[in-house]
Amino acid sequence: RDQVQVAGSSTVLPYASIVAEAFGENFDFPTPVVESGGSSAGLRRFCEGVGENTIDIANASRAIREKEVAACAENGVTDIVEVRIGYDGIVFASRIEGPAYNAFSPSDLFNALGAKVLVDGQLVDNPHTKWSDFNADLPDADIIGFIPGTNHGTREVFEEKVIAAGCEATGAFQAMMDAGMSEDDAEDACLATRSDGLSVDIAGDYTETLAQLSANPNGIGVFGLAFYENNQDTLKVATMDGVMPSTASISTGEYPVSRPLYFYIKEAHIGVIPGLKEFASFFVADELAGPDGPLAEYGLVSDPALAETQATVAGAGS
Amino acid sequence: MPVIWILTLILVFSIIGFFLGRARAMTSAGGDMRSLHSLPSYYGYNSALFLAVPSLILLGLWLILQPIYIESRISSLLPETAISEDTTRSLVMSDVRRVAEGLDVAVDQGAMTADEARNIRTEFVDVRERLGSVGVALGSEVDAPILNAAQQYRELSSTMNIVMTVLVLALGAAGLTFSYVRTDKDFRARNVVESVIKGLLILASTIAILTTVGIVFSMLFETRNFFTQYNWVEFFFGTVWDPSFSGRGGLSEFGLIPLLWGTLYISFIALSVAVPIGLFAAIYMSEYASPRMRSFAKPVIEVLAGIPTIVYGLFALITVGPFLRDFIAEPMGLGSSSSSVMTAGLVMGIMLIPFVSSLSDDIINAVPQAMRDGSFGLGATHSETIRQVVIPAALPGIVGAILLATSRAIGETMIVVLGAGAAAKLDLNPFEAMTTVTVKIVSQLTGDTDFSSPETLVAFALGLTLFVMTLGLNVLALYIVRKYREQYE
Amino acid sequence: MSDATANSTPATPSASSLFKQDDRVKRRNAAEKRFKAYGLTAIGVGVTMLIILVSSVLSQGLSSFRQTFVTLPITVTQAEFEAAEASMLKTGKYKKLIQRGLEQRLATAELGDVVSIKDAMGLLSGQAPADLRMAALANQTWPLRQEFRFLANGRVDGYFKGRVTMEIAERDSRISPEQLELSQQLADAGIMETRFNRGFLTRTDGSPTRPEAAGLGVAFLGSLYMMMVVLALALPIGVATSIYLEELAPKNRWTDLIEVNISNLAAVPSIVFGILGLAIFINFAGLPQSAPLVGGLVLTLMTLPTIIIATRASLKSVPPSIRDAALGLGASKMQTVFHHVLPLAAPGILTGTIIGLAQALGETAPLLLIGMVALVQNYPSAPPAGLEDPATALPVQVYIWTTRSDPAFVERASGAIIVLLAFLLIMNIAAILLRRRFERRW
Amino acid sequence: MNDMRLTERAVDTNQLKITARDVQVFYGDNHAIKDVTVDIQDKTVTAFIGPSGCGKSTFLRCLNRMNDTIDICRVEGKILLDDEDIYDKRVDPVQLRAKVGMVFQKPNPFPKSIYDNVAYGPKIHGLARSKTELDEIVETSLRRAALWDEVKDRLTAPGTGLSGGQQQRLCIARAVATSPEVLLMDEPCSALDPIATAQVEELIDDLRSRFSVVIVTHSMQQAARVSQKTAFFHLGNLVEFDDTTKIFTNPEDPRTESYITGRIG
Amino acid sequence: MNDMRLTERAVDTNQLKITARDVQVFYGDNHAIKDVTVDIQDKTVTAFIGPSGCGKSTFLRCLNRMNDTIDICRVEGKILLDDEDIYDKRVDPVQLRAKVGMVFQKPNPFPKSIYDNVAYGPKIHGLARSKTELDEIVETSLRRAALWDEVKDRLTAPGTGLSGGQQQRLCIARAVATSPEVLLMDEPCSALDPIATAQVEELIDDLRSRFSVVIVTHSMQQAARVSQKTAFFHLGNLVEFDDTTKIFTNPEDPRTESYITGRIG
Ligand SMILES: Nc1ncnc2c1ncn2[C@@H]1O[C@H](COP(=O)(O)OP(=O)(O)OP(=O)(O)O)[C@@H](O)[C@H]1O
Ligand SMILES: Nc1ncnc2c1ncn2[C@@H]1O[C@H](COP(=O)(O)OP(=O)(O)OP(=O)(O)O)[C@@H](O)[C@H]1O
Ligand SMILES: [Mg+2]
Ligand SMILES: [Mg+2]
Ligand SMILES: O=P([O-])([O-])[O-]
Repeated sequence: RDQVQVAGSSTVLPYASIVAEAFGENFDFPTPVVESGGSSAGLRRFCEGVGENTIDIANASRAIREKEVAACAENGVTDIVEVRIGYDGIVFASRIEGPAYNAFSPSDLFNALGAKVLVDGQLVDNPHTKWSDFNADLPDADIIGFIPGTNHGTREVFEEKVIAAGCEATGAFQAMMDAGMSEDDAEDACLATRSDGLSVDIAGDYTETLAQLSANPNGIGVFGLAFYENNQDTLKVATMDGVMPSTASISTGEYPVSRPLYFYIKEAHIGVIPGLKEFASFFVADELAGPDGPLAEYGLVSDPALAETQATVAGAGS
Repeated sequence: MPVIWILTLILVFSIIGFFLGRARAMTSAGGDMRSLHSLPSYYGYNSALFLAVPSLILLGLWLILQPIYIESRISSLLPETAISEDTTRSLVMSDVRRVAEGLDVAVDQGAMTADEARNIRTEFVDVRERLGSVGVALGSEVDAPILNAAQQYRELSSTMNIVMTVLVLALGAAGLTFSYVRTDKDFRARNVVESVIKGLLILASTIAILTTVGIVFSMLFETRNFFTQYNWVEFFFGTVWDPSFSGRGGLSEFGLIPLLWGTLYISFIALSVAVPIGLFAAIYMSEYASPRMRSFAKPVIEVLAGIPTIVYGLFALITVGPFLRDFIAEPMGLGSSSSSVMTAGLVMGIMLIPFVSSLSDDIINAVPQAMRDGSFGLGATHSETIRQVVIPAALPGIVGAILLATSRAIGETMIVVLGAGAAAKLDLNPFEAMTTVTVKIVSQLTGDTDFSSPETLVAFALGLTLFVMTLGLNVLALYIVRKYREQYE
Repeated sequence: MSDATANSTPATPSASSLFKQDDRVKRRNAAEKRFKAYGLTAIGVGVTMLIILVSSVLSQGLSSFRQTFVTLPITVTQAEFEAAEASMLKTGKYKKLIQRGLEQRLATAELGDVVSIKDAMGLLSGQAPADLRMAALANQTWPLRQEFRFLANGRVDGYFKGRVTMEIAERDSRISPEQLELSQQLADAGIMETRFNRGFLTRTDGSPTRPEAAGLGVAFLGSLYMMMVVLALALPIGVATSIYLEELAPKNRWTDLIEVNISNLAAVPSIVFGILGLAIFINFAGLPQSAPLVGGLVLTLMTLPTIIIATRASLKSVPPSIRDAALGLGASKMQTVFHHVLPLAAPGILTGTIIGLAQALGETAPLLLIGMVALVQNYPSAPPAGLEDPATALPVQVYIWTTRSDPAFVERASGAIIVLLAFLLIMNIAAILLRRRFERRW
Repeated sequence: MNDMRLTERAVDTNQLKITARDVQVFYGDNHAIKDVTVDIQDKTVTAFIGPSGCGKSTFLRCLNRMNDTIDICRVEGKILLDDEDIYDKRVDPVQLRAKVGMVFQKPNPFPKSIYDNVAYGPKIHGLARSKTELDEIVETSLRRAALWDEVKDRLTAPGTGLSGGQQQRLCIARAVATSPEVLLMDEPCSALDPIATAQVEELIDDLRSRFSVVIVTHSMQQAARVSQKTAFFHLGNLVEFDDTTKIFTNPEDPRTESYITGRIG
Repeated sequence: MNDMRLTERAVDTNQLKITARDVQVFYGDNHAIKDVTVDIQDKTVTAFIGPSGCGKSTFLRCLNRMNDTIDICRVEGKILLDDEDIYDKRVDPVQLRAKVGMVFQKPNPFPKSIYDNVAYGPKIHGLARSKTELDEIVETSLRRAALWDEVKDRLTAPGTGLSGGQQQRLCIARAVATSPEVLLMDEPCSALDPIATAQVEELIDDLRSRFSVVIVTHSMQQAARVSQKTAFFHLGNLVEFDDTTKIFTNPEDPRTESYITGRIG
């Protein structure tokens, strides 16, 4: 096999594709083959072993987990180089002609989508059907939210940074603890989303969320920042705690909902698969991953610590 | 000699063998083929087969075994030092292979002489650069043991290649000679050729069996793993499907019932659309339509089977879903979900129409005209004839077509995801979102879960369950067909 | 059908006129009419649905066969070429060369001050420098001086196709109304034009930032290779299996088991075939990932049940008297099957093949697991070697494009579906013609 | 058609059931029936005889429009049943065929049980008010076709599993069960043994008391035994049509004579 | 089977072609042939007669193993062709059927052209060295089956578009074309007119000079005319088997007598 093979996160996919394309245009190596399929599936393939018919790089929209490292090791994939390429912002957007969902706080989203919420100091099964039921500032429109399915890395961020935060902010978390739940159980209970059809899991991609919104103009959807930026003709974005999502506000940490993006290199393949190391270095080069590079232009929040990453990659495999 | 050449040679020799065999048979019969046991061409095929089959089998086996043998030989020659601690033997071997191939390419392109390729040393030549110049990219510098191994690799493969060529051709010649000697006017050439063909047919039918075995085995172990981690009673009888995912921890619930219900419900609606429409279309095309209309309508409807399911999915999501919600579900107070069982079922039904219509059309068309005549002659109308004579006679085929459509309905994911949503619910209301087993197989398999966690493994359990269930369905169908089959003539 | 009101004793001869229909006959005829109407309606429904689906695809996708281009004068000297090739980001250097050409052209058209030169460069596709580099590499005489036709940016292209409007541009951070303004003026000046887009059929897929450069070349080849594999394997194996099971095998529990088992295979979700293919062909047999060969093998396994079921059904429907006739003449089973039964069963076999191939051609899920849902930018070489090169497939391309964020890919995806359907039709025409030849009643 | 004059006059005395005038039948370019004019009387058995391939079956099939089902077949001329043109647009072939039943040359039982084969016609025409009545019709019909004793124990066995002659009788039973006004029988006894033949001939004679029967046969003896009128076809032409006794004792046309006297079978 | 002794002795003088011993045939539970023992001589026409459904066709189909194709059919006993057991495992039924040709009761032409129908057998058995030879075989066979004149202008027309009798003769031509050693004919003349019947009977007589012919017929006259030996079947039993003249003039068994004397047909 002559070309580098990459698989994994659908969030990282566009960036990896952009880099692969540029790599093919600028180097004599063949263009790497970049597959999608999700972070977990990518890492699973990555950990299948070493050798020509396994992939060289796994993209992930989350850090590799302990269990995965162990599984890798079991199959002989021991040396893994972790490369963080930047951050991805997660935004809440709705149809441009839909209700005026302009500003949310985690509490609002928790009140709208959580399974059990606090109403008049009582913990009850979520009774809200309209946004205005719990926040008079929000439009008097039916609640319907399209959130990433459990197969997406994005879901984890959504739960941690929005739902869990909202749970605490509304006091529901405290109420649960008071009701005698252990902390772990309370956390779990916080993260549960309502199951009466007003919170819809999207197992597919953001385009599916977009299509759902066009079928349900009242809905709000969870998107990646880059996706939103590409679809400003049909979508409008809401602020979170008053902060407008943008690469700038995310890189400063002002906008709360974001997550790091990674790729993992199989060190054993460096020196064996032609172009692997070159590709990895090229990926994190300033010309690409820097704040003015094409990745940032597409929507990647570039990593302030890029220089360290470059050094890690340069040192890999030797 | 390249394999393609060997294949060509075998082919050419087989053709020659064919004529030789035939000629010998004719001579042995004194030029009168009437005194031959079989038609002359069977003697030809006999010779050709005896030449081709053994040599092809040998070739195939050799091609599979040669790399394994060479790898093990070369790899045993590689010094331990050549394998650094962070790599493995197999990776080094792939490097060796690549260098060897690079040398081949270089020789082919004239960038190196054969001698040079055999004797170059890393000390004197930058092999990576030399190979890079002929377009073979290497991952790293080539060190001496690897180059050495690569050169031996080339050597060994070229000798093995020569041996293989000679052996394969010799075996072919032996086969030809054997069959040639046996060829005689009383030799039962047809029987031999036909048993070879029968052997091939049996071989072909084992593929389906092997596929099943493969599928069952690829799911069996994982399913067993799943059931060591999750209680089977809760799986089969649980009514809640709520897998957690690794990011969150917490307990998952894997109740099969809601998924099963969704599968049955959606398939049922899809079939209630596809079967009547497909069957009536088939009947119209084969019984009423003019040949011209039929030759137009049939392929046109078949296009429905070729439209990618994503198109149907988007059609369901964007057009059918909101339509049903706004004009049926909401006015009737049946909910306000745009994704619903009904949406997915209707759209899937459309996709399945050609499965029912085209296959049934062929079968109905094959019912002998005498059957229809018999019925017409008794004063039956065309529709009575169709319902009571033609359809029963075509029943096995029609059931087959419906089964095929059912199978597609059960196996479909895209339309369900976009049309019916992904929520596992147990509800009678057809305007509610539900989902199917297959969708969950896909989403658990591609999901953000650990490989050995029950969240992933449940996909295999679901797959196996589905497999067993559809098996039951098929047994039932076979039984029904057997019971009601009406064999004409 | 029993009818209480009907006469049990036959009417006396000539009591009733042929022209006058009695009630029962009227009812039966009405039933007949209804029955026929159902049939016609059924066909109508099928055809209408097809028209709706196809026309929506066409209306969305036809525009992908046209594309907006910008024609610029380009000069590349040998020194510039060598300098560009020596740098790391080579395309960046070529971009500068293009910018020089654009400035020149804007100046002659007196449009130089509408927007900044950076924004003006934004009208061009990111693909432009790469295209120029390819041309420069192919060129051997210096300096290179030529009018080049570059792809325009996807949003500009959308503007000419009506997808992007000034209001949208207002909101869109990636294009400004001024840029569209300039595009319009360039178009008026004949520098920018929308014309037939051959690249859509021949180019490889592009990255998500370049919808305008995305083409179906690799996907088309991949699908073609896979269909070659599927046709070469599934049809003969399927027919062989059916012949064995239906005509030669003894009828016993064992063959019943095989029969049930095959119909059951048809119900196996396609992704499971992907799992199987990954396990057998890639992990066990060591075939490469993302290869049309593996894809073809997996799709063969998936298509086989369909072909077998259709073939067996039509073999069954050949009247036994035909077999008796041949056997009675001393034909062997094999001869009977191949000379008489198979030709009579051919229409059904071809139908099964058509439907099976249609299914195989449109399938994505199993390809996901064997690595064919990917960005592949190198064309696979000619078969047989090319069967092992990485490639994608038409439905995969559709899938990939529908998941991309840029709305310009919606048009591409629909365009790909049109190509896929055309491919399917071409593939089927031979089968349909053959089927018509074999159709007969006895 | 000069030779027909006399016959026509002779026929007038009896009531006419079917009148065919200048009937032409074409299979594509093949002119299979040429200018046939014939009158079939009520309560009479008419026999069609003639060498194989002369068009007997074809003409018979015209009488209940069974030729409609053959694409390439074209029928011209006029055929009246009870003075109504059966090829008229307003005529429903279904109703016609209910009145004019048919037994085909090749036995074609439905792939159903013996019982269902016979019950099929009565069911679609609603001739039985109850199951017992239907059972009765089935039994009577099978008895009349001389098949009852052989099949009474296996009425649920498929009709296709019968012997050739049994299938033929089954088809006769099936046709009789619908009580048609005219029964067209294409060589109904070709596969029958003498005893069964005698029983079927008895049946025909019996039917004649109420209906009109047209029978195609190759056996001169049979024609002579059962029919009152005989038509002799040759190469698509109706050569002679007259009282059976007349045809067999004193044929007008030399062709008829030579066919009759070459009698063998 | 006492009544068979005499017959067997009489037969010994001539060369035996087929010897059947204690043959039993079952269709599922239906015992269709019971203990039949019969000897068929070479260069002889043997006629099988008996009432419809008595098992004539079934027994005939045993002689070239056509019953193999019916799933539910089970054959027991021994049948020897030229002293070789045809139900032996080593016997290739294909070769057997090439030697023992068959004309079926229901004409079953292939849905191919008339020419191809007849040429098929010679082709698969390699009986013709060239196209002209094949043409010759086809023409001779069609002539022998008395069909040539009727079809010579339309050899490429489909065989299924022929009249009933024509189809029957086509099937005869098809069987004759392969030059079998034994020809089994199941009611070959049932759909034929007297002239065609005569021609086929002539053909049978002609074949007898070289081959053995077994013919099933319902016509006593025909049996008497063409056969030298006659077997009378009744309810699956072989009641009597003897020289044709003996059977028709002086039958031993009362059942035979009553069947013969009830002669009609
Ligand atoms: N395929 C079959 N399945 C079941 N039973 C059968 C089958 N074929 C024949 N039989 C039965 O076997 C018996 C003998 O049938 P056979 O066809 O041999 O009669 P036959 O003497 O040829 O009669 P015919 O003169 O009417 O043709 C009959 O009772 C018949 O119903
Ligand atoms: N379906 C058909 N297509 C074409 N030609 C046909 C068709 N049916 C019959 N013929 C031709 O029409 C002519 C008359 O056929 P028909 O069946 O009426 O003969 P017939 O008198 O019934 O003969 P038989 O006594 O042999 O049954 C024949 O030449 C025959 O070949
Ligand atoms: Mg006829
Ligand atoms: Mg019989
Ligand atoms: O594909 P993911 O980035 O959502 O894992």
